[in-house]
Amino acid sequence: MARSNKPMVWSLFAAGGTVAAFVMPVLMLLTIMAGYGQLTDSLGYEGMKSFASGWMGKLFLLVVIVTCLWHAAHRARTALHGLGLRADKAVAVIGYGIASLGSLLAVFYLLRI
Amino acid sequence: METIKTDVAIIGAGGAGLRAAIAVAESAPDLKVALISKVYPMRSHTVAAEGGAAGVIKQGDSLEDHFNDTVAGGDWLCDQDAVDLFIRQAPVELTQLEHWGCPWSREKNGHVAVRPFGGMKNERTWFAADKSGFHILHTLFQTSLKYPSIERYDEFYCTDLIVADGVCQGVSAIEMRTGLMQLFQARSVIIAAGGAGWMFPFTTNGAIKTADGMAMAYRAGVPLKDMEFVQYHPTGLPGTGILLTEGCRGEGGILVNKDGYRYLQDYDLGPPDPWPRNKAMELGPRDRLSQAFWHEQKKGRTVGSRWGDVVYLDMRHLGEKKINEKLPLVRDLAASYVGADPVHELVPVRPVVHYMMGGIHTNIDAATPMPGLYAAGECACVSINGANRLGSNSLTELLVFGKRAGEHAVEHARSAAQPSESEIRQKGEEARKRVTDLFLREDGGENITTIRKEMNETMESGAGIYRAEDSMRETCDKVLELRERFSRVHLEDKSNVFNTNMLYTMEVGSMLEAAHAVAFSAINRKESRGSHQRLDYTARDDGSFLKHSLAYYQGEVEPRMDYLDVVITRSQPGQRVYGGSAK
Amino acid sequence: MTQRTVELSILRYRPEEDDKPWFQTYQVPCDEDWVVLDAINYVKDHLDGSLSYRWSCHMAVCGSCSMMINGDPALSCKTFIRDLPEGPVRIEPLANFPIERDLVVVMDDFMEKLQRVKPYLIRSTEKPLEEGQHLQSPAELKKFKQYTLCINCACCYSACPQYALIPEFIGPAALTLAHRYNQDSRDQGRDEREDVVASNEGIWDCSFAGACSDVCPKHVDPASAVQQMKIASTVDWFMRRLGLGGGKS
Amino acid sequence: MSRKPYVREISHTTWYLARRRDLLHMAQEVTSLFIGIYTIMLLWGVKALSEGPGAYQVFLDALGSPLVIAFNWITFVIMLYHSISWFSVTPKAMPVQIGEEFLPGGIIAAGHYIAWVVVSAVIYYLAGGFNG
Repeated sequence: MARSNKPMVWSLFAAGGTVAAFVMPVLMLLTIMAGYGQLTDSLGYEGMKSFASGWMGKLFLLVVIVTCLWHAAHRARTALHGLGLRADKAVAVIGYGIASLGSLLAVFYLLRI
Repeated sequence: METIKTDVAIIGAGGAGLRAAIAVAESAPDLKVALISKVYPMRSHTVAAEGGAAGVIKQGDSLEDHFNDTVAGGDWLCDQDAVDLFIRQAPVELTQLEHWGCPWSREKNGHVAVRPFGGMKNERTWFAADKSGFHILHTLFQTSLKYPSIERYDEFYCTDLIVADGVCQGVSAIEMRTGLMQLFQARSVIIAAGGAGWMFPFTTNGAIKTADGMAMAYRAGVPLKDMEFVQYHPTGLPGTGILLTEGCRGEGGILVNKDGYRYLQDYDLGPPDPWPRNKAMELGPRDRLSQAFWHEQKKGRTVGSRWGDVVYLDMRHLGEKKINEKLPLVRDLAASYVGADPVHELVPVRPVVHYMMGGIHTNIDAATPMPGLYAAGECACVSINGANRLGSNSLTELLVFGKRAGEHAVEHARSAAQPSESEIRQKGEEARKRVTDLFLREDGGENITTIRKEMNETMESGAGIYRAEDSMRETCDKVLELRERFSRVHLEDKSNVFNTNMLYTMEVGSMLEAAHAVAFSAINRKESRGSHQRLDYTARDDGSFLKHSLAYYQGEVEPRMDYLDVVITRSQPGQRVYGGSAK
Repeated sequence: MTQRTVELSILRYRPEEDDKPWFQTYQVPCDEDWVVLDAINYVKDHLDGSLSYRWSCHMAVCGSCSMMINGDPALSCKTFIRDLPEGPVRIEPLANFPIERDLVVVMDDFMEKLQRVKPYLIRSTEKPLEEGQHLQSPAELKKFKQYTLCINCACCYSACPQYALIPEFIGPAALTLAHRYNQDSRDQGRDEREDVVASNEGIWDCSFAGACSDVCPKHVDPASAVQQMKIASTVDWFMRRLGLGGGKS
Repeated sequence: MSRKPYVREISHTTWYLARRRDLLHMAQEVTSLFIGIYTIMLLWGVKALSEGPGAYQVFLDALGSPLVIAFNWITFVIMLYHSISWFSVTPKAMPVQIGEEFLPGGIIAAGHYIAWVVVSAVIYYLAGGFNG
C-alpha cells in the first residue's frame, strides 16, 4: 500500500480547525457588530485599512483565511461523503480548487492594501 | 470430507497452543502448522489469568527455592525431574515473552517487577498489572502472526484424534461456519485444548473449558493422569465465580470472616502479621485456603449473602493508587459484578473451581504414550503441579511445555513413517459418523441443559473441596447414569451453520467422560493429599499413594485405574509447613 | 433476590431457512444482578436451543460476546439489565459485519486487518535471550500501556461511521494496535508499519468521529491513537519532502 | 455450502439520523461549510478593503442586511460549537506525559478553553469592543 499524500491537506485542515476554534467566534461577533453599524472606528474603512496595512495585520488575515479555507474544503469533503455524495474526486478537486484560488486571492488583495 | 494435509496439527490456540506453534515455526520453518481452535485465539481462556507467571529473576531468590516451593506445594506428587526442568526454563521463557513485547510491569530502574504469590517463598511472579494472562495471550497471538508457516483454523471444533497403526496421524474437526467435517492429516498432533472447569457449577473458567482435548485423548486410549486433583481458588466472586487474583493477597489484601477476624491463623497459617509474609496467612497455598473456608462455613463463621456463604477480602488499606496501578481489573470486576469497590469496601469472596491439576498423561517432553501425540497446558499433566498447583506456575508451564511440545512434535514429524492415508480416511469416516449419528438421533426425551446441570451438581457434591466415600460413590453412579442418558439426547437444532446446539452437546459429552475420570480417580485415592481431601481418609498415605493415578477409557463403563510411581530426585516427601514456621 | 421479567427482542437469522433477519421475542425472568448475557443464556438453556451467539469468559476480557444492545455495540457480559431502560431489550449482531447466523458475525475482515498492521515487536537486530530483558522504565511502559488493553471485541468497528461507509478502512482496533507497538520503547518497526498505517485506507480514512472511543468497553481510546498517528505521519511526510528522512529508523 | 452471510445495508444519505452520537458528529462535519462561507465573506471584505472606501462601504452595507445578520448569528452559534468540540478532543491528539503520568485530558482541554477566552478578549479589545 502506498503512503498517502493527505498529510499535505490534513495539516492545513488541522491548523485551520485550531485557528477557527480560537478566533472565529470573536471575529463573527465583530462582524455582526459591524453589521449593526457599531465599532465604526476600528471596523470602518480607516480602522481596517490601518490594521491591514501593517505586516501583523496582513499576516493575521492571511493565516485565518488560508487555513480556514483549507479546513473547510477538507472537512466538507468528508462531510459530503458522509451525506451520501460519492463523487469524492470531484468534491476534492472543486473544494481544494476553491481553497487554492481563495488563498491566492487573499495574498493578492492583501498585498494591494 | 476434505483432507487438509499439514505437518503439525495443534488443537487449541490458547497460551500453550500458540507457544507450541511458534516453537514449530521457529525451529522448523519448512514445516506446516495447522493451528486449530474452536474459538479465535484471543478468546482462549489464558486471557482470563490475572496474577502472573513464576520464574526466578530476582536477587536473593534461587531456582532451588522455586523447586522446593513447587514440590511441597504439590504435596510431593510432582515429578521432580519435570519440576527441575520447569524452574530452569521458566526465566528463559518469561524473558522470551519480554522480547516479544509483553508489557510486564516494571520497577523504577526498568527491570521487570515481581510480586509475592501464595506458597512461594520469595517474590518471583512476573506480572502485567492484573491482566497477565491477557497480555501473555495477546503477545503470543500477535507474535504468531509473523510466521507464514502457521495456518490458523479459527472456529473449528475438533472431535476425534485420528489414530492409524497406533500412531496419532491427525484430527477430525467441524468447521463451525459451514458445519462441514474436515480431516486434518498430520505427522504430529499437539493437544493444547485447556481445562475442564465447566463440569462444575461454580468456576472461574470460561464457558469454552469443556474438557474437549482431555476427552479426545482419553477416548483414543491415552490415560488421564491425577484427575482427582481439582483446584479451588479461594477468592472468586460469589454469583458469577469471576476470579479475583491471588495478586490481591500478594499485594497485601487480607481475608476476614463475619467477625472481621483473620481466620487463616486458626489453620496453621499464622501468625497474622500486619504485613504480607510469604508462605503465611493469605499467602498460603490455594488448597489450604479453600479448605479453611470450608471449615469456617461449618463453624458458622462465614457471612450469609444473597449469593450464599462468603468471607471478605479486605484491600482497603492498600489505597486507591496502588489498587489502580496493580489491580485495576480486580477493582473493575468487584465494583461491577458485586457492587463492592475494593478501595472503600470489603469484597465478598468464596472458593471456586479454578484449575485441573490432572490431565492427559505426558512425560517431560510433553509426549503422551501414543506416538505422534503431544499435550501441553492445562489439558496435560506432566506433572509439575502434583496434588496442588501453586498460583502463577501455570502460565509459565504453558510456555515451557508448550514450547517443548512444539519442538518434540517437530522431531517426530521429521522421523514419522509415511502416513497410512487409507486408514486415516477410514478413521475420519468413523469420526464423521459419530457426529452424523448425533444429528440423526430421534428425540429420546433427554435434554442437554438438564444433563449438564445434573453433572454440575453431582460434581460439586462428590468432588468438591472435601470428599467422602458415600458422596463420591453417588457421583460415580450419577455420572454413569448421565452418560447413558446422554446417548439419548437429540439435537434441537439440526442446521449446519454455526450450530451451537450441536457444539454444546458435544462439549457436554466430553465433560461427562472427563468427569467420570475425575470421580473414579477420586474414589480410588484413599488418602488426603493437596486438593484431594477426604473426610474418611484424612491423612496422606505415601506408602500406598505416592503415585500418579492413571484412568483408562473403557467405553460406557467406569474407567480402569492404574498407578505410576512419582519421580523423586532430591526432595523426599515431608510435611508441608506454612505460616510462621515455614522456611 | 428480586426478579423481573424482561422482554428480549433478538435478531434471528438462520441462513438455511431465512432470506433476511427478523426479530424474535422472548420473556426472560431476570435476577437483579444479571447481565444481558445471562438473559441470553437463559433463552438458550430454557426457551430456544437453536439461538447462536459467541461467549466465553463472562468477565469482559475474552471479547467474544460483543453485540448491539439497544442499538449500541457493547459486551453483553458487562451490560447489566438493571442499567437498561424499562421495556424490551433489543439485541442484534454487531453492526457493520455480515451476519453469519443469529448473533454471530463474520470476523474475517477484522482478523485480516489486525494482521496487516504487523502487530508484533520488530527490531533491526534481535537481542539474544542470554543477554536478558530489555530495560523499560515505568514511564516508557505507561506511554503505550493503554493501547495494549484492546480485547479485540470489535465494538469500535461497529460504532465507526467511516468503517460503515468505507469497508476498506483498516479501522480503529488494528490501527491502535499498530500505535501500541510504535509507542513501545523496545520496538523499531514503525517505518515498516507506516506503509499500511499511513495509506489512504489507514489513518487517513478516519474522520475522528470518536465513536470508537465512546463505545470501547476497555477505555482504550482508539481515536486518540489514530489522531496521534496522523500527527506523526504528517511530520514524517514533511520531513521526507525536506529530505530529512521520516520516522524513526 | 450452506453459508449465506447476510449484509445489512445502511443508507448512505441518512445513516447519521439513527444515533445521537452520529448526528453530533455530522453536525461537527457540517460546521465546515459555515466556516467556509464565512471565510469567503472575510475574503470579500479584504477585497473590498483593497479596492477603497466605496467598495468597503458596499461590503459593510451588505453585512447590515437582515439576511446576512441572521446568517451570521446562526454561524456564530455554530462556531461556538466548533470551538467547544474541537478543544474537547485536543487532549486525544496531543497527550502530555510528565514523568510517568499523563496530564489528565480535562486539564489540557481546560488550558485550551482559557487560552481561547484570552485570545478572544484580546482581539475584542484591540477592535475597540471594550471602549463603548
